Amino acid sequence: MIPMSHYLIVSSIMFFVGVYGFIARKNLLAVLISIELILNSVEINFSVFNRYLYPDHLEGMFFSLFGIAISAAETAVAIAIIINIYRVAGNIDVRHIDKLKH
Amino acid sequence: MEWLRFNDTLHIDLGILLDPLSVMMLTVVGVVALMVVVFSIGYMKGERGFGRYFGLLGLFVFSMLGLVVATNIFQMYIFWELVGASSYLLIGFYYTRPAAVKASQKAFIVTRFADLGFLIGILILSSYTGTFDFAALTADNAAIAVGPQANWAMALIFMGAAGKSAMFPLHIWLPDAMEGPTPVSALIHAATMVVAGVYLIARMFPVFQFAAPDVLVLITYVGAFTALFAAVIAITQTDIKRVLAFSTISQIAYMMVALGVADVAASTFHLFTHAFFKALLFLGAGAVIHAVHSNEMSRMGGLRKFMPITHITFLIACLSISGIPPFSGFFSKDEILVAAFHHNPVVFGVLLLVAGLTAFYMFRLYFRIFWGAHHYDRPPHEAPPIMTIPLIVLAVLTCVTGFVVPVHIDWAIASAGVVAAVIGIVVAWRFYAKPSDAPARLAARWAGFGQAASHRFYIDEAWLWVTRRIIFGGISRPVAWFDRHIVDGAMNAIGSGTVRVSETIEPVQGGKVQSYAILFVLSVLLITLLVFVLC
Amino acid sequence: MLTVLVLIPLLTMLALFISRDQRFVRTVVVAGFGALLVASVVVAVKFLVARALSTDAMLLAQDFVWYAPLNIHYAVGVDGISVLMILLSAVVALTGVFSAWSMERDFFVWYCLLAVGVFGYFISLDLFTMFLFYEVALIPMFLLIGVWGTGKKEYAAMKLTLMLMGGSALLLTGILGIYFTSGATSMNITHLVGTIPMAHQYWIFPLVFVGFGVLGALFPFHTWSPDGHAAAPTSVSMLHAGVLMKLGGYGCFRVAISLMPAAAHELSWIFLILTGISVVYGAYGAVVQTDLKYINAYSSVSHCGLVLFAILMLNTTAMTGAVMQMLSHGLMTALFFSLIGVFYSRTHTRDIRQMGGLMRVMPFASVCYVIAGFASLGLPGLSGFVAEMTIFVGSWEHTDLLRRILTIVATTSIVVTAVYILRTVGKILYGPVLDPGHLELSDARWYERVSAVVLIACIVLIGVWPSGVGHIISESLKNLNIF
Amino acid sequence: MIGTLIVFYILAAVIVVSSVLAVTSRRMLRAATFLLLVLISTAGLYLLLNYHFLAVVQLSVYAGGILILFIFAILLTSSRGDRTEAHDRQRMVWGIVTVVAGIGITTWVTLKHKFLYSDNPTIAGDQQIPVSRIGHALMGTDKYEYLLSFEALSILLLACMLGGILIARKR
Amino acid sequence: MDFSGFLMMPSELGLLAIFVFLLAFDILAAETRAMRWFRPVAIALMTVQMVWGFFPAPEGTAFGEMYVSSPLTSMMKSILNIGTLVVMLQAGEWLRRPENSIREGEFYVITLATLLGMYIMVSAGNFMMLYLGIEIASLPVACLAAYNKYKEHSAEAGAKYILMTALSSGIMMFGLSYLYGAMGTMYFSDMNAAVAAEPMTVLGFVFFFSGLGFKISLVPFHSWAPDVYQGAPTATTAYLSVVSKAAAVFALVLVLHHVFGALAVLWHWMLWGLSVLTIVVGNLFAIRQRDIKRFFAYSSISQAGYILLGVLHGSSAGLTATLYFVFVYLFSNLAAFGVIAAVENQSGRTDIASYKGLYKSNPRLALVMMLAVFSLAGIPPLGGFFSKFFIFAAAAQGGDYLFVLIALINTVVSLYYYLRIIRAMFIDAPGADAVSSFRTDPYNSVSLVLCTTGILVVGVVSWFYNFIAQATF
Repeated sequence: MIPMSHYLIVSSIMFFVGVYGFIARKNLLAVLISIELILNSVEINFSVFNRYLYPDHLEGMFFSLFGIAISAAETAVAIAIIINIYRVAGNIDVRHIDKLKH
Repeated sequence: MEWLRFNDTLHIDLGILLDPLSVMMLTVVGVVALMVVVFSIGYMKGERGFGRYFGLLGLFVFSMLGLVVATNIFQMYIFWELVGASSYLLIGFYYTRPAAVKASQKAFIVTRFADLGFLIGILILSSYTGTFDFAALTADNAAIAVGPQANWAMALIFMGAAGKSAMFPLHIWLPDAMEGPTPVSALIHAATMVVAGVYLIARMFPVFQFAAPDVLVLITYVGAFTALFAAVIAITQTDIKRVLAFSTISQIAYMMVALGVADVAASTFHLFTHAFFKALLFLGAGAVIHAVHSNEMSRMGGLRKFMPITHITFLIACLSISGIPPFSGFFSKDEILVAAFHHNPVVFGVLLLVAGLTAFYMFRLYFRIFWGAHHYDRPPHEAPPIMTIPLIVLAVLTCVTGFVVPVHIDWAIASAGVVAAVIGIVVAWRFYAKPSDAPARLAARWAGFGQAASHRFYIDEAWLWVTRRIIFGGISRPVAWFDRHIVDGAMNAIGSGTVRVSETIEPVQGGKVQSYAILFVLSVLLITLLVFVLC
Repeated sequence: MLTVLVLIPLLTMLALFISRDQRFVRTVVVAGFGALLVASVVVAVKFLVARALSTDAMLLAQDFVWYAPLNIHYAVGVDGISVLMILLSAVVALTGVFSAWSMERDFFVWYCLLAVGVFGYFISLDLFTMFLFYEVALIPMFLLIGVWGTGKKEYAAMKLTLMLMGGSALLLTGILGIYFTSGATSMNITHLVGTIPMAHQYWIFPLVFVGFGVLGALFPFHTWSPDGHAAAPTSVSMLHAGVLMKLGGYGCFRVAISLMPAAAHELSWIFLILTGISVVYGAYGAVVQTDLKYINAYSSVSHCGLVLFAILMLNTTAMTGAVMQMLSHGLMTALFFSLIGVFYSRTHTRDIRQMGGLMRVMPFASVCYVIAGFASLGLPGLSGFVAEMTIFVGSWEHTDLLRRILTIVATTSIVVTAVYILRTVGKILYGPVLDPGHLELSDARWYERVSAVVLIACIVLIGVWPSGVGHIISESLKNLNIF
Repeated sequence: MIGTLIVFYILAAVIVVSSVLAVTSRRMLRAATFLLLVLISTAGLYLLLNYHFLAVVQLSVYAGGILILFIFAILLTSSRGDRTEAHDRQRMVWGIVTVVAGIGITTWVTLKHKFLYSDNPTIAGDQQIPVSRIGHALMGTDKYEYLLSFEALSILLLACMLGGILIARKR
Repeated sequence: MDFSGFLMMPSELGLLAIFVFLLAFDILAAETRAMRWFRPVAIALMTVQMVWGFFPAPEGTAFGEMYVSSPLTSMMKSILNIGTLVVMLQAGEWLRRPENSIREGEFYVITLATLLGMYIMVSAGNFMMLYLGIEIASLPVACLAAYNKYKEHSAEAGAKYILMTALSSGIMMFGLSYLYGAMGTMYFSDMNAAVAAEPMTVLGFVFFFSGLGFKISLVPFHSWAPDVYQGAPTATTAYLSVVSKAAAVFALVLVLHHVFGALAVLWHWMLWGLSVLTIVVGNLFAIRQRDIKRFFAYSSISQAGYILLGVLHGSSAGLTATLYFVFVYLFSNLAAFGVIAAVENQSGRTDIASYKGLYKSNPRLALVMMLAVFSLAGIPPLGGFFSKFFIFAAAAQGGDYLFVLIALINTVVSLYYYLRIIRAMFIDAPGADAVSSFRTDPYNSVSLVLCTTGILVVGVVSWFYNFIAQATF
């Protein structure tokens, strides 16, 4: 018998660990990985709520499903852009993309 | 004719009021103005701005007549101001001369200052009587109660009169006003405009008498003091026009005293006679100046041979002003002395002294111009007829006007006055008719006093200090500084403060994505917390 | 009918867009503003005819629904006061054109826009359109000063615009407050009278009054004025000091006082003190200035302060005086600036210490300047006297000590005014010619003369026959029925 | 029942540890591997929740698709400097503050909230959802059916593909 | 199965058809002479779409309330159409440059795809649709931001945008999951019935709101905007600052009113604080900018604050005012960006200094810029004045005079920096490297004429306001 809150705590840890990664990592791809963690944690939330609280319909599950697809699209675009950065700037250090500030 | 309506009760009318007083003034103004205009044709010949001169003269006469016939106090104030302005323009006629410009400004500003009192006085008076009209104000049944308001109002109105009539301490503009062309001085600063103050008080006299007798006492003392004060200064002046100017101040003060001691008739009578002989004096002086091209006594002397007509007429005027019978001055002065005697012996004493002094300085003037040694490069010549005719006419008037009004002469007092005058004349004759060292010795003994008197007791300096130091240095400069640096500075500070804040927060937007992310996430959390806490 | 007054400058502006050469530009502008003057006179005549038949507060009124959901109408109408303001504006605008004879096309484009705003403002009855035109009148100022000005023009233009817009920020808040707290279903001034709850008047009145007061040079929000006037080109100074500053006084009266008389009664003492300070402070400030335009700007602070001062006295006499003072100051300050423009264009300085004896060199302009000076210091026979006296008599009608003292303080300004006017006249016109180069200078040209003569004629007209305007004003005030 | 519990805690532990490692590991490939572990464990959670279809999609899309993309990208962009990535201390502090605050708030909220069917996972359909139901829901046009979202998603994918090509292609 | 729901969405279908057609055109005609016709065709089709959008669309819901159509949504879509059309007109010249011509088609196609996403945002009846719409509207835009991919700035802008978008969409989705958890439904109508001020709902709402706030660039979710606006190609910046922002505002308005009406007390004060913050911070930053695109980023941030002011009170007047504001803002901002695009294409510069003396060299552009800037500053008789007035009127109607005063004082600050632009163009003397006189691209000219007309006419002619008013509620 697993309490629902345990799922939620796990997912929120995953979420904020992702946020931490976004904030602290240097490598753009590592930042992107952190975003994946964030999205993934949200999908867990949806599934859990759906299963535990509102099992009559499949809303949460479908949101998770679509969320997975969206995160895939997002990753694809992001990786394209990151590779483009690599091509233009020669590295993918997030700290180097700070030319726009004035 | 209603000119401007302020509210249901107060309105300015423009009208014509003819009564003995105004008719008398009209006569004076008309005659003197005519004489002056005629005289000026000769005097101003060939001057730059000949046309302008007569234009301004016309403006002045218009204003003066408007003043005289005013039916209400506000109309009088209107023309009062116009008179002041035309006086300003005429004094500043020689506008390229800095002294003339200064004098004109001084005249205008000093009288303006006095007029401020006049205006406030009018405001007080009108707000509490509900009318401007002289007829209503001076009517026997006028509901004017004695009270602080009335005292204030009338005192302030007297301040206006004192400004125009050059009473101490507002007299300072008049001597300087002599920078104007001499005929102008004759007209404005001797015969007509300067007596407007006297006229005003005469016009309002019932109000003074019933509502503010205290002010009359004030007028008496101010008048007496001014009379003495001006006479003393007149003794030491060397510029003939300034001597005349101080003499004018002194004589007007005489009239004021007469008003103060409640003898309107004497006052106006003296006004009437004074106008002619003083105009005559000025025009005579004008003729002299015209001849020798200088105002200084030291450049004159022995002119009686060169300018006989001027000499005679001038002498008549001097006798008249000194109060020697049968010239007009005798009668009018006597009236005043009598009134003063009955009112207050001290004042009478002062006036008697002034009468002596008057005779002394007038004859000092006379002797130094027409007698004594002379040394001219080119001999001066008599003025042309166009200038001498007015002199003659005025001299005749001076002789006869004393008899116009049948007066009862109190010979006791009259003889006292005459004796004082004769003493003055004799002393002057002793001192100045022939070369003598008496004046020098006297001057040495009274050095400090003489010095002070010749500097007009430093009143000018005091005023200058007030204007320069207080108005400019003490108020205007600080105000201007305050405006630029505090008020404007505050406005600018708001602007630059905003820019400063903008500079300070600039690093927040440093181009780092991760800083943005921190901001984003923490803000979201903070907002959530705030919403929890606040709602 | 009244809309014509807005359309004429608008069409002039459009015509300017297609005009190419200078001659054509001048023709268009003179024709346009001439037509405007004619139209204003026609409006005035029609108004007088209508006034004889009706005692409504506003005549020649027209009303079109504009934004129905917010009850915004395009509503126009005039009473005596606005008619006089319209006439004043038309005169000053036309003379301003003559004073700006050598300006290029673009200048006149903005100038026309300014006129659109001014006329629209004076004919508006609807708070919204009034505010709209108000701002339309303010904005062209930035370019007119910024592009064609002199000296610290950018700074001055920026400061002027921002301060005036700051005022209009307060104003708009106040206007919205008026509309929404009154519960009225109209923004028409005539319908809003007496509908604003007292509790709200307390905060709306200061907002509106200060909002308009900024333009009326209310102490301490007047500092845009010296810099702005000094930097502006001649005709802009004329129009700005002559007409635009009147927008402030007019607005204070039309909106702040007439819609919220109760709050005005309660709060007037604060603003009376401020305006009393303005009056004296401006005068003293002018005494030590050395730039002709600064002198005039401070003098405007003083004179316009007197306008607001009189308005706050809240009685018919003072109000009549206030309107007269607006007219008088408008004409006289326009005259001043036009003449300063004449001097400046010849001598290329406005520093009074560097000028002298100009009376000899430019007699016409100098005499006009003296006349303007006399008008300014309140010489009878010229408009200033009438206005000031009416104001003083009006304010003296109050018997409480504060107002009495303030009135006395205000009257002292006439002496100080005399001081600085005579000082200026003495320095620049009289005395010997300081700069030998100045001997060569020419007197005013014909277009400059036209401008001066017209203005002087108006000043003298009001000064000599004050009951003409006085009657119109006091009639209007009676019909408004607010005091 | 206790079995599921144990499995859950194992998965939870793996998820937490791997996520932390994924964002702290200095080497990108390792980070990617830990991400894979997280994703697989998440699939495990879905299985525990009886969302088999979701678990399969999770595995195939994430593990099979996205992660491969990541690995390609890492290999494409790897360089020497990448390996010795130093952490920015200030950033880390901020990050930790954020994390602690965030976890605190969310946990507090989840624990405080009174859920409708709190802690009652067995209600209604604690069983596998038939794929046909998912299919009908995906292609249906009624309420709780997702044809329109599906179409929208397809446009999203198409647009992202176009965009990706736009950016990534050589010219 | 019932596909009749598609009949409810003619504008989406039309747009989809254009999208598909242009995609096919782009693929088939790539690198042939037919590409010459691409721009005219795209613009013509978009014009048709725009006009088509004004015809009354069927009202009601479809796909089990997934999709909602009402006059209000049609109005919103029409506004978005106009914006997109103008952006497309302005983009042409830049896309024709040699380095871009090879990917000219993609720009239009992707733009249309994102527009479709915005349609979905506006017409969503379910949070899943809304979320999908937001993603469609933002992910491809990152590619547009990085469009000048060989320029470092553009690449950087793209990266920043995609990263921040991903973060914000993650946070938004997290919020949505909590909302779902609290209420058990994703449908607007059901949720509206279930919503209550519980911590979980509140947390979900705030997280969700931050996602929309990000798109509207509200402070403190704004920080991406200046960087991205500056780095992205001007056409993209214009699109982001106007169309994308407008769509997010519309979505926010609809969600707030249709879903979270019960939480009005809560979000009223939240929005109050945020919009004050947005206006003030936007203004303070804008004061010192040197790059005109970055400048307009801050300016549009502070404009966003004004937009929220209309949303704040939830009145119908406020809603109308918001829509109207956006409508006017669209013309004003796009006019400015049209000029920026023209100048940038000519000189390659975007610093404010390069605008010095523009009035001398290109008077028309300078005039358009002036109108745009004055309209943004709210100067009558331009549209911006009216829109600001209506916004303030809506706030005042709600009794919020304090806010009105704060906002108005901020308009004075904003006037200061807007006047800086005017000053540069009209007063300052042109520098040595000033922009020379040039002819503007005809398409761009059309867009500028359109925008100028909009600025001048929309305010003065009350028809527009009334038109919007009758569509709202």
